[in-house]
Amino acid sequence: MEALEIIQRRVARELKPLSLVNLGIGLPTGVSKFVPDEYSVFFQSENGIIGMSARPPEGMEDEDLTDAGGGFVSALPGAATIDSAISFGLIRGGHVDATVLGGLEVDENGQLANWVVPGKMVPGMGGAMDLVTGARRVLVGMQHTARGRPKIVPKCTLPLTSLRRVTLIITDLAVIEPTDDGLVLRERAPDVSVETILENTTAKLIVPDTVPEMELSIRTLEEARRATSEAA
Amino acid sequence: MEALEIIQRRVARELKPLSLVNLGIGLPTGVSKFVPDEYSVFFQSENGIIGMSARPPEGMEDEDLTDAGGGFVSALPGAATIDSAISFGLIRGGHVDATVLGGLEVDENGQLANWVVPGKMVPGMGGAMDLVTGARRVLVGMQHTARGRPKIVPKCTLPLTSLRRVTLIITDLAVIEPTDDGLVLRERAPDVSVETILENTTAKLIVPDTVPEMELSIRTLEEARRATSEAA
Amino acid sequence: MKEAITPQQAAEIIPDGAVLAIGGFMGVGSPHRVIDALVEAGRKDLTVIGNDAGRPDFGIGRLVHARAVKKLIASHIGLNPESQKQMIAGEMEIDLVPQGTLAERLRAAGHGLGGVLTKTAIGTIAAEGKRIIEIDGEEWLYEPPLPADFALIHADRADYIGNLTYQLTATNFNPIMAMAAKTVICEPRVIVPIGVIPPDDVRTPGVIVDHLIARV
Amino acid sequence: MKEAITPQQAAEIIPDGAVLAIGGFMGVGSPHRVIDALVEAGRKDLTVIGNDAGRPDFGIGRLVHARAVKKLIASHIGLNPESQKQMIAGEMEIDLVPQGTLAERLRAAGHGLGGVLTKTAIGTIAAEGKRIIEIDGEEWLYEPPLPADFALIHADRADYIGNLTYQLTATNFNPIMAMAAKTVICEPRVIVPIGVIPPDDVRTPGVIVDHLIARV
Repeated sequence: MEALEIIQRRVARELKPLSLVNLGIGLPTGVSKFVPDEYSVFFQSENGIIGMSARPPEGMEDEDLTDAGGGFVSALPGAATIDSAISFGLIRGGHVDATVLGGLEVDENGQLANWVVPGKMVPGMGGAMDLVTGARRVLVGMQHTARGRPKIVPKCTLPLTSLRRVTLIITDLAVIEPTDDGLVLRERAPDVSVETILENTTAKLIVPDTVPEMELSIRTLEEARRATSEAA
Repeated sequence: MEALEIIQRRVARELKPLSLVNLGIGLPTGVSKFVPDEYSVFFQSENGIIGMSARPPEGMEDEDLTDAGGGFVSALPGAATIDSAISFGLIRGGHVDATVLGGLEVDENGQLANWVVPGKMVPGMGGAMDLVTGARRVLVGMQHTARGRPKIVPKCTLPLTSLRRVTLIITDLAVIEPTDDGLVLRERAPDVSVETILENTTAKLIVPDTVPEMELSIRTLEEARRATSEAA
Repeated sequence: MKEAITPQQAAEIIPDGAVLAIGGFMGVGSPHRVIDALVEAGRKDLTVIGNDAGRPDFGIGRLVHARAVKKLIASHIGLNPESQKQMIAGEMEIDLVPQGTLAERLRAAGHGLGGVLTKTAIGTIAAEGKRIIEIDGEEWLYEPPLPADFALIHADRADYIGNLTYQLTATNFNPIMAMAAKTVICEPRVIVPIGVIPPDDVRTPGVIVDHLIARV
Repeated sequence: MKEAITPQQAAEIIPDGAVLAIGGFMGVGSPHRVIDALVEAGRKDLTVIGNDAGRPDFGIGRLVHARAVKKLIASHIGLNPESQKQMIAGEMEIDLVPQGTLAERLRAAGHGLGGVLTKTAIGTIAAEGKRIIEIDGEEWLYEPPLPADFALIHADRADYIGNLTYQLTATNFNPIMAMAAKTVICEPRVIVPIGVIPPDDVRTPGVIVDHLIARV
């Protein structure tokens, strides 16, 4: 399985049926492929829609219906349009159950940097700072390393997106949970050893006695309900 | 002419064609009777409508279309419904051109008291504090005296509605403009002498050499346009 | 996706002492059947946030009349003599808040903001004891967010996701309160199938609504 | 009641150096014909408030590309390399603001509020030099209102009063900016007779709209 698919499948298992979820542009957007329709997860796009769905068939696009990257999307039955003030009211006000975002770095405090590489790439924070600060659960989905360089580091060298500790870090190698005590290694990707994870991580990781392999199958609605209500 | 009609007719002459106007409950509401439809003044009711009009014929009332006192009203073509946050955003944000409010007292600072008589009558301020603080022009329309007791006083004895100086005081006896120098007597009601006004006012009034009689006729659209663009 | 419940079931969810934001303006756009159910269930010690005290037999006034309200946070109580009586007798605490400030305080709670900075009420008795924050030499009154345990709101149409539309002046505080409460209970005039309300007509997105009251 | 004007007439109203709030999100829901007219008229030294820098040939990006913008206040410029180039060369000042904060700062300006208290950006470089206000032991970042001289917005339908409706994600910042500017210029897709838009469909009341752009 490709790295991307591992991350997206594992993130998808975190999403709760009937919840409101914001997916960042890029890798996070692809998570929706692994979320069955019957979950009735409401995907918010911060540019102003709840109930966003996939790109429509060619010729059926609407220039007024796009995601936060400007790409064409469609709306599910029961979708709702909102303006930018309400969209971010939902985000800051704790109404968004989960956000999935990419990362440039995450550190031992569980703090995320994902919006700027000073002097090189200055895209701006867009909605990321509001999302990381306000969403109930912040899921970082990213490659474990970038061109061989570890992205889970002792201390972020890039400017932070928020002081808030993220909820979970999901990579192609591992699932890591930031806690009061530090980063805890919760799961490893199929056929990936704890040693490999440690070699590719400069941050200190707390390694429990057993580190199970990630489950990557898509849960049935009933399984998803049970699993996510335990987690919440 | 009755006191009420004098006040309402004179207030109506202050209203600018095409402007957004909020009328308080009671005397102020009646001002609209003297504002020709062709002015296209937009009446806001702070409970959530712009483009409010008179009570509909019996049997055509709608329980969801009321003014701020809970009375049935109708909506003109082009009316707009708004929620309470936008309604008061318009008021505080300076988008309301004029508000007409009743008064219990106005003093030499041009400050208004109109929402509470401690220990006796505690209705609450409703939207009055926002209106007096935020509307571009604040027109106080009230009887000059209450049971013979002057209401235009040196210093309000009742709790203020706002620190803001009102724009104009219009009574059944006079038009008085609060200025940096104090209260200036601008006009007197038909057949009312300056002496009568002074006798019924405990506040110090600045009396110019000439104090013309109020005009109470209803202006044509063209006259209203000219007069109110000069005033603004 | 949301099973409609009865007003009685809604009243059972709400404990004595709860903080309720109740929509409506002089009872217009209030959730009357839920209010009646609370009265019938004998709820007490409630803190009620609403625009006004309604009338003794209508809107929030029904709760006041039933002595279910310990504290009322509102902008106006003038048309309900019972409220004034209970206030003067010290039986009900009343916190009077300017209407625009009330709307923004509720909105701040629902939108994750730290409070409201307004000119309204500065220098009046309604600002006594409250914090003034100076910004570039200008004074602003700080008013804190006003969250509720439950929002009890009225709507015109709902679908079974909970998407809501409002009609005319029955809109008022309802959409703002829907954002400001942990649990949102809505009494719509009708419930329509999912997909019937166009996305641009939705004023309150259904994901934040917890319970719908079934039609009579 | 409002005579529709051409984009060229709109551009004539707007002087060099003006502060413009321009609606749209990656150009979706932007007033493209007014933007083009500003470029053709050779406007310069503009301060532009908008969600993003669009793309070089689309939305706000067209103004950036024409070097009409002295300062850009936006949340995102990543899809317009020209913006990054001009910023790094020191030719255009860029003030990056979190998207939710941008929306609330515009709203505060339009709604008569003294600013915004948010948790967003606290402790990051986006909060450097900014005021922190402590409330009950909690820290909030203070962000000032963001008013504009002109709002240049897009709408779906307008009537001749200026009442506006928006469609789907073309809504975004448009209704918020309409409240935040001294002069509001709207480019609707169509203009319909007064009375055609139901009161509950209006998202921006016409009284605050100053000019409508006529159809092509």
